[in-house]
Parts: sequence; structure tokens; C-alpha cells
Amino acid sequence: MALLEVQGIVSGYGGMEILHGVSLKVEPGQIVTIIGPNGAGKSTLLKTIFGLLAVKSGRVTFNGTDITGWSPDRIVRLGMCFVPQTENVFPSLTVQENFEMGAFIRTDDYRARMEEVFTLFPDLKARRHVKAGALSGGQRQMVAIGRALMLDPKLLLLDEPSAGLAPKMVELVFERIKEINKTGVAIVMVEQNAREALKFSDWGYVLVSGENRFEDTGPALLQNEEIGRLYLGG
Amino acid sequence: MLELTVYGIIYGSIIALGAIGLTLIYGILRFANFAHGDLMSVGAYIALFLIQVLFPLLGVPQERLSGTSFGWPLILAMPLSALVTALLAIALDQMFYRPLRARRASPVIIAMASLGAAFIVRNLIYIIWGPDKINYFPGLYRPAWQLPFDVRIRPDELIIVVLALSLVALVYLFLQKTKLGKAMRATADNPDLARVTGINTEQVRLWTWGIGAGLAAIAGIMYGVNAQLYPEMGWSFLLPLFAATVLGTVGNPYGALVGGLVIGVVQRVSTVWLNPAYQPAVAFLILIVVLLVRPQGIFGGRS
Amino acid sequence: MSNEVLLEVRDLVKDFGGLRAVNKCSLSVKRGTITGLIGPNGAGKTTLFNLITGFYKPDSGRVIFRGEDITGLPPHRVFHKGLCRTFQIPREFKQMTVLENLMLVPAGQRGENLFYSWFLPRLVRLQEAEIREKALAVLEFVNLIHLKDEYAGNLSGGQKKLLELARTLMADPEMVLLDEPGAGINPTLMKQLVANIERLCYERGITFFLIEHDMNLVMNLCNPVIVMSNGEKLAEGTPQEIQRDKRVLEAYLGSQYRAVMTE
Amino acid sequence: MELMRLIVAVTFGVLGGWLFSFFGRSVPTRLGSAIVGALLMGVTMGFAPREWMAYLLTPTITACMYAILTLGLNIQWGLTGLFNIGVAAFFAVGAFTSALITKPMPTGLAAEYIKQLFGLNLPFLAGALGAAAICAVIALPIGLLTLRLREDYLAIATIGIAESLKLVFQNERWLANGPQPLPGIPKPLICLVDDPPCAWLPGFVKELLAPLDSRDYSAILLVLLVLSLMGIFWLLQRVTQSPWGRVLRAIREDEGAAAMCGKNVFAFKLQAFVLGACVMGVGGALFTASVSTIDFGLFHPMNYTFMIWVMLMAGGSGNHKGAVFGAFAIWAIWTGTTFLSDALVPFQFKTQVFYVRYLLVGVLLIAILLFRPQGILPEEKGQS
Repeated sequence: MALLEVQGIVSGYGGMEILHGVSLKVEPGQIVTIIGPNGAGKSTLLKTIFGLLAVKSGRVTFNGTDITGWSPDRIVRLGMCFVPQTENVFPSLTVQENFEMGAFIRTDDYRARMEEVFTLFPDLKARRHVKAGALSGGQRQMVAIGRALMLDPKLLLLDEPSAGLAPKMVELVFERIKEINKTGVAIVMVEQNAREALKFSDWGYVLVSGENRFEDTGPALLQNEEIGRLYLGG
Repeated sequence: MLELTVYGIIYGSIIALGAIGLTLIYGILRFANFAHGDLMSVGAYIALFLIQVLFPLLGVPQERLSGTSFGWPLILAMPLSALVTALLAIALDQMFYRPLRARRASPVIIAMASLGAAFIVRNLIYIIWGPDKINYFPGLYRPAWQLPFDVRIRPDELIIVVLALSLVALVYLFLQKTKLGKAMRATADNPDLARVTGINTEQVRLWTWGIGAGLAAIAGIMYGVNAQLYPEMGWSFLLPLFAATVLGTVGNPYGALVGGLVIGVVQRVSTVWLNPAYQPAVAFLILIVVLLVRPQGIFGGRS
Repeated sequence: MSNEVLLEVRDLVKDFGGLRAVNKCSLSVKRGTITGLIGPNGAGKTTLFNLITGFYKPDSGRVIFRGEDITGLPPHRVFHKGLCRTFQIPREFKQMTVLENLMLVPAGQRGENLFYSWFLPRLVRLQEAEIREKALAVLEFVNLIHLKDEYAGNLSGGQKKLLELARTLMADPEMVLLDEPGAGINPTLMKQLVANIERLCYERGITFFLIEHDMNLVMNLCNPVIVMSNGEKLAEGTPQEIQRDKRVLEAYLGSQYRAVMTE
Repeated sequence: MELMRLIVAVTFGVLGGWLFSFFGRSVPTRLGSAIVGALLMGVTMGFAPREWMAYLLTPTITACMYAILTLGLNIQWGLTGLFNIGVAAFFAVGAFTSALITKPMPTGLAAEYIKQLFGLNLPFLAGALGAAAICAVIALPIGLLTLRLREDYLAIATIGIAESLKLVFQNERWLANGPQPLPGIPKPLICLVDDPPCAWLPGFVKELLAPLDSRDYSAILLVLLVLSLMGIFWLLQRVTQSPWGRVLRAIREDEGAAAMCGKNVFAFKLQAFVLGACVMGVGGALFTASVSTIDFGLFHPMNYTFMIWVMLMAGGSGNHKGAVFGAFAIWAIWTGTTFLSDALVPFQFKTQVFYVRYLLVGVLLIAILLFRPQGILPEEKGQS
């Protein structure tokens, strides 16, 4: 059974329809990358899956449960977490406090989990009492991902984790994502940095104008000549 | 002058208690709560009811504690009144503000509703207790201690300051150390992200009301101990409360403490040159200066 | 096409907190062109528009329009220089009719002065009649005339986009900045929009500078195309040149592109 | 029919016709509605017993004054979205300014008891204009200071100025007799009912007015208030339906977009705030016409800030007709319940009932915000 299954969802903002029936499937433990030109509806897709935007039609199933139309705080409890693209940390809270907020809905002792997460992000460990607002862009991104990991989720939705980062930081963030995946967490990410992301993805989707255009294994998509042209409107 | 400064600190700590709640509500619920002063009045009057009506019926001992003007009734009344006021504020939120939030009404509309709530609350006090000024304990017994530098301070006042500062410390600890306190700060930072993270923001809002109103109630009671109760007392506090909030940066509880103390001291010390009646206007003047020079407040970064 | 530079941006810098949104960006737009501005998300395109039109103040650098330094002028002053803009998400005046939305715009309305409104209403009425004529003509032009008495808030997303374009036309602008005119607009309205922009440029000589994500639209409509990446200008050229430019594809697809292609 | 009754009946007829004309969507229905209203109110006043007239006159005069205040607030809030909770202060400043301009400086023994900064003994019109001017002078710096900042700072600043002005008026005896009431405010146009009447009147008017005596002054006051209200309404309606009003509404909808349409948002907000304050000041001046003594305690925010807000929100903010109608409707309910409670409630509960009614005003405000935010007469479409 697929971990996440999205069937023909239609959604958008206000009167504007952005997604015209997009489908997607994620198996447990996979890394799935969604690429496509700007304005294709990639972020909209993640937000719709996570219940931040209303689904006009279609179905979202997570781990066997139909979660279409659920609110984010209910979805979180099923083990799906979302890391927004921007403003994804609490700037006036310290790194550790940000992590604690990630575990907000946990009622058990989460300290062990926090140490696990810190071992994933060693450079944050030294800064655990620093306010997140004082960190660099790459570090913030890791705080945001780390916070989402606190729930020990089955699936992580990442909206452009590499956006606005220096190339060296991009590499680092991708390394971390791979490591997180190795711990068994499935990942769905929207990426601008398509080539690099597809290299380590199990499956990739190309979204164009709110519709599925291609899907294949990451390496196969990398070889696809047409994709490059899609970006520049061939 | 030194004596006035001491009085200013006493008065300022009352303002600070009110302003902390105001600034929390401002930061987390994102609107100016014009009913906050009236929550202070409510707290003070509920304590009055407990002390004068309920406790005598229950047989709570009435003796005063040595040196102070109050006894066990007041000490018991404080937490009870804070609790009742908190529940009242939560009820107001559920009845009035939550439907407006759900409709995504603008902050100004919600602030206007708070004006209506203030009106309702104040007139309830008028209806139940009437317009006259009332003391908690008739026949004031207020000896003062003579401190060095010609400062006289009554034990009542000392207790007010100590209690206010310890409550502020408690709030500080609550915000720094507890999960809920951190969730409150997180929600103030970014409510959308808080929701995405799984924080129950509605619950956070209820706690914010509870804490803000509870502190306001205690501030009101302290003012009642130090002076007298009257239905408009809360409204007359509104200006110093907002001045302290804006001075200490909206949404910053530590700023509200500093702001409250500054406003209190400046108001009291200003009486050296100014007719004491003008103290609320002094708060307004400080507010104007802050808006002119640094509208984001002393602890605010660039907006 | 003349070679006169209408808008020039020199070494513009804007930081948000620790993030540098626009990084020493320099570019220029020639009079009479429809210049496209493209680039990956977060490249700083909208921020650049906000800096040009006075919504943000730059941390350093200059904006020069018609040879005049307009750096840091407030939005309404920039507008009066003949530089108008639309927003990515339309910002119509919801509780006003479509006609009112347009009639608001023209500068120098006597009726905006209380004295004229009270004491010289005849002059105001005369001018209002002129403005109304003009507004109706513009509505006719963008094909919204049948909606003139509708509340602007009731329009569809695409119609709101057209309304925004129409609003800029009411100002007889020298230059119009369009922020994603094609986003959320259906193909029919899109064709209409493209036709409108072309006519306005070729017939009325209005210069357009537009951010757009729909590459087909950009490639058909714009020349030249400027590419922004990481807050600075990466490339500029004809659509064909841009499409062949390896650096551009790299900016869109990621830093390893060239390596993969040469493998 | 005696002259006073005729004047009152005609004025009521005009007022009724005007108020009723607010209802109806097309010109014919408006006209029909107006005729019904005019007949209803005119005939009632024409044939009602004299005691009724006395009962109805004063509340109507007060309602007109409330309507003027509500119009002032409508310019600020309804059109521009400016949150002013210091209406009572502008009202009070207008009243005191007008009083000082129209009354003479006390002399002799009275000078010992009545202190005032100046007393110009000028006609009422000068008082009203002066009231507007001083209110503008007070509104200007508040606007300059807060209108660039976040929107609720204006609200806080208006509370501040209201409370501070109250302190000044209550503590500075030299300004306007301090905590003591300021007595001896002249009645405007009282000479119309004097014997002999004003010297400046043309002869035939003198003859016409000859049957009136000083007991009939309230009829003059009614005419003055109704005409002032209609005049102010007309002036405001004119600028609201002009490009000026259009810009204000655009600012209310979206400040940034208005700026991008080339409008100097700050300047327009300032104009709206100051103009609204001027109208409130004139309201204060007209208030002094109906009383001979004022003191600052009269200008309580409960009556002249909250009540005005409720009137505006109930009537329909953004619509001057709604503002006027809301003022009349709320005031009618208010005075009606006064009569009721006077008649029905036992003496010992009088004060409680007084506050219960205020409490209901608060409930009404919230109910409007929750259930009918657009008010009874919502803003009209396509005004300009």
C-alpha cells in the first residue's frame, strides 16, 4: 500500500484554480521530488496535501486514511509534517525551543528524540541555545527540518529546502535529507535545484501548469532532454 | 524625589502586571484589547465580593496580618478572583472574538468589539456595585515604616511590589520554561507556522486570555488595596497600560514590565513639577514621545 | 525600436534580515520595448519591482527613470513620474465598482480637492465627465465594459488582472510594470491580455516591463528578456538567445546541470 | 393654527420626509416614502396635544446633534477606516470653544466666580466656525503623528487626547472655569422670539414672528438644528460623492494600491480625520445652543463616544444616510426606554436600570459587529 496517494486534486487560491487534477504516489521510505517551472503549482500541491488549502475535488489518502479536507493539526498527528519554504522557524525561540515546539503534540518524553535529531544536525547542537532568528539561512532550514522531525514522522513534505541558500549549504542540506531518509522517513520535496535533487530521488514528477507532465525515476528524468526545454518554453 | 520614585515603582508594578497581559494579547491575538482596563476592575470587584460577602459567610478569619491593612480574606481572594476573571475573559473570547476571528475580521473590528465588551463589563459593575468609591477594608489602618533617606513605605506597598515582581518572574519562567509558554511565544512569532507545527493555537489563545486576565485581576486588586475601587478605575488605567505596552514594544512581555515601571516612576516623579491630577496625561505624553522617536518601542527591531 | 534607455537600475541592494533579496542588481529597459523579467523563485524579481516603484527603500544603489533619479521616492510620487505597476495578486478596491476603480486613477483631479468639490462643483463635474468617458473607453479596450457597475470584488481572478491593467492605462503611463500578468488567468483571457499589451506598446508607445512565469507567453511577447538569479542580473538577450543560454538553464535547473549534460 | 405649532409641524414634516426618503431603491419609491414620512410626522405634530410636542421637541433636537457627530465619525471611520475613540473630546472642545466665543467676558461680581480665558461675545456662527477651527488644530498633530503608523495607534492616541483634555479642562480654572460649570452661554437667534425682535431683521419678518414669545424658543432651536444637520449632510454628501470621497474609499479598501494609483494616502487620511473632527466640533457648538451651562462632566465618553459608534455601526458605516438614520433610531430607542423605565421601574432600581440600558448598548454594538456589520443602510454602490 502506498504511504501517500493523491488522486486528481483540484485546488487554488480564492477564485484562481492552480491545480487542475494532479496525482501522485509515495511508497514508504521513498524520496519523491516534484519539479517544474515556476507557477506550475508545486507549492500549491504541498499546501493542498497538508490541508492548508481547500481541496475542490480529488482525494488525498495517507497511510490508508482518507485525509481529504483535514486540517493541518489533525494531519500532523497521523505522522506527516510540512516544512514551508519561508518563515519556517520561530525566530525569537532558541533552536532547542524550536525543536520542542515540533514535539508539541507529543505527550511522552521526547528528549531522546531531540538528541537523535541533534546528531543529524551536529552544527546546530553547538547552537542549541541560540535564537533561531540569529542563524544563517542554511542553519534555519535545518532547524525547520529538525523541528518537523521531532514527531518522528512517516512522511516529510519539504517546500524548496534549498531555496536562497549558497551552493555549499545546498549540498549540506541535501546530505542531511539523504541521511534523514535513511532513518526510514519518506520525503516529498518540491525543488528548484532539480538536477541535484533528482540524482538522489527514487521517483520524480514534473508538474507543468497545474498538471502532471512526466513521472519517472530520478535518473531517468535527468536524462530526459525535453525537461530542460519545458523550463524555457521551447 | 526618592520617595516619589519608590511610589512610582509601586504604581509602575501595578501597571506592569496589566500591561504584560495586554501585550501578550496584542502579540498573540493581534488586536488592541480596549477592555483590558475593565478586566482589572472586574478582578478588583470580584475580590470585593469574596471579601465582603462570601468569606464572612464561610467563616474565613477576618484578622489583619500585623502591619498590613488586610488579612487572610484578601490573600485568598486574589487567586480566586484571578481565576474567575480569567474564566470571564475566556467566555468573552468564545462569545465575541472567536466568531469574528473565524470570519477573518480585521483587527480594528475586533478591537471595536473589545470596546463593546468593555462597555458591558463596566456597566455590570455599575449595576451590581453602584458608582461610589469603595474600600476593601473600612477604617484604614495604614502605618508606614520609616526607611533611610526620608522614604516612608507602608507594608501594604512593599507587599504589592514584591508580589508584582514575583508574578512577573513567574510569568517569565512560564514563558521560558513551560511547553505552553513556549507555544505562546511561538504563536506570537508566527501563528501560521504554529498551526502547521501542530500547536493548538485556539488553546494557546485561551491560555493567553486566562493569563492576561488573571494578571489584570491581581493588578486591579492591588490598586484597590493601595487606593479605592470605582467602576471607571480600569478605564483610567487604559492609557498607562497602552503607553507601557508601546514603550516596551508590542508583544514583548519583558518590555511591558520595563515600560510599566518607567511609566509609573515618571508619572509619580512628574508631580514635583506638575499638578498630580495630570498623571494620566503624563502617560499620554510619554506615548507621544515614543511614537515620535521610536514607534516600534525600546525592544523592537526594525519593522 | 529606439535605443533610448527609459528605466535604469544601478547596483541596487536590498536585505531582509540576513537574506539579501536583491544583490547589486543593474539592468536597463529601453523605451518602446516589452521587456520580460524571468528567473527562478526567490531570484528577487518582485522585490526589484517593489524597489523601483517605491514600495521598499533600497539599502543602496539607484533607480533612474527618464534620466531622473527616483530612488526612494514614495509610491505615489513614482506614479506621477509616469511609472505604474500591477500586483502579482490583484489588489482591486473591492467595495467599489469597476468604473470607480478606474475613475479613481487619473492624476490632477480637481475634485480631489475639497475646495473645488464644495465651491466649484461645475468644474469638477466637467472633469468627471471627461474621466468617465476615458474610463469607459479603457473598459471597452480591455473588454470589461459589461461589468462596469459590478463591485470589483466580485470579478474573477482573470478579470481582476485585466482591471489592474486597465487601471494603469487610466494614468497614461510612460511605462508599466506587470507582476505576473498571466498567473491564474484562463487561455481566452490570456490571449486578450497579450493582444492588449502588444497594441498598447506598438500603438501607444507604452513601455512594458513584466515578470512572468509562463514561458510561452514570455517567449512570444517579450523582447528582450532579462534573467535574474540570486538577486542579480544573469543574462539578457532575445528570447532565442535566452533559450540557448546554458547559464539560464543552469539557474533554473540547478548548479550541476552542466556537469550532467557533459557526462 | 398658532405660529409655533406651524413652524414645528413644517420642520417635522421636512425632517420626516427627508429621513423616510433614505429608504427605497428608485426615485419613485424614495419620493413615495418621503411623502409618507412628511405627512406622518408633519400631521402628528400639527394636531398632537401640546404636551406631546414638548415631549418630542427636545429629543429631536438632541437627535439632530447626535446625527451631526455621527456624520463626523462616518467621514473618519465609514469612509476612510480611521478608528477614533475620542469623539467626546472633539465634541467637548467644540462646545467650550463656541461657548467662549459667543459669551461675553464676565464683569463685576461674576468675574470673581467665573474664570475664562476669553469671551468674545460674537454671534453663534462665529462660535461654530471657531469650534471647527480649534478641533482641526487639535486633530492635526494627532493625525500627523499616528496616521503613518499601524492603524490602532490612532485609536490609542485619541483615547489619550480625550483623557488629557478632560484633565486640562477640569483642572485649569482660567481656561473655562475649571471644575465649576461654565454658565451664561447665550442662545443663538434668541432675539427672534424677543420683544422687540432683532434689529437686523427685515420688517416683514419681524411682523411674521411677532406672535412668538420666549417660551417658543425651542421651535427656533429645532429649525436651527434640523437645518444645520441637513446642511452638513449636504456638504459632506457632496464631497463624498466627489473624487475626494472616492480616494478615501479606495484608501479604506487598500492603502498600498491607492498609493500605487498615485494618491498621497497620508494627506488624504489627514484631511478626512481633520474634517471629521471639525464636524464634531460644530456638533459641540450646536450642543451649547440647547443648554445655557456646560461642564466637562457632561461630555462623558459613554454618551458621546460609544453611543456615536453604536449609532454609526447600526445605521450603516460608509453611508451618510445610514449615519443619520442610525443616530435617530438609536436615540429614539434610548429615549423611549427612558420613558418606559421611568414609568415602569420602581424608584429603588432606577440607577440599576440606567446602567442596564448602557449595558444593552454594548451588547448591541457587538451584535451588530457579529450579525450585521454593514448596518441597516449599507453603503450605496457606485456613489461617484
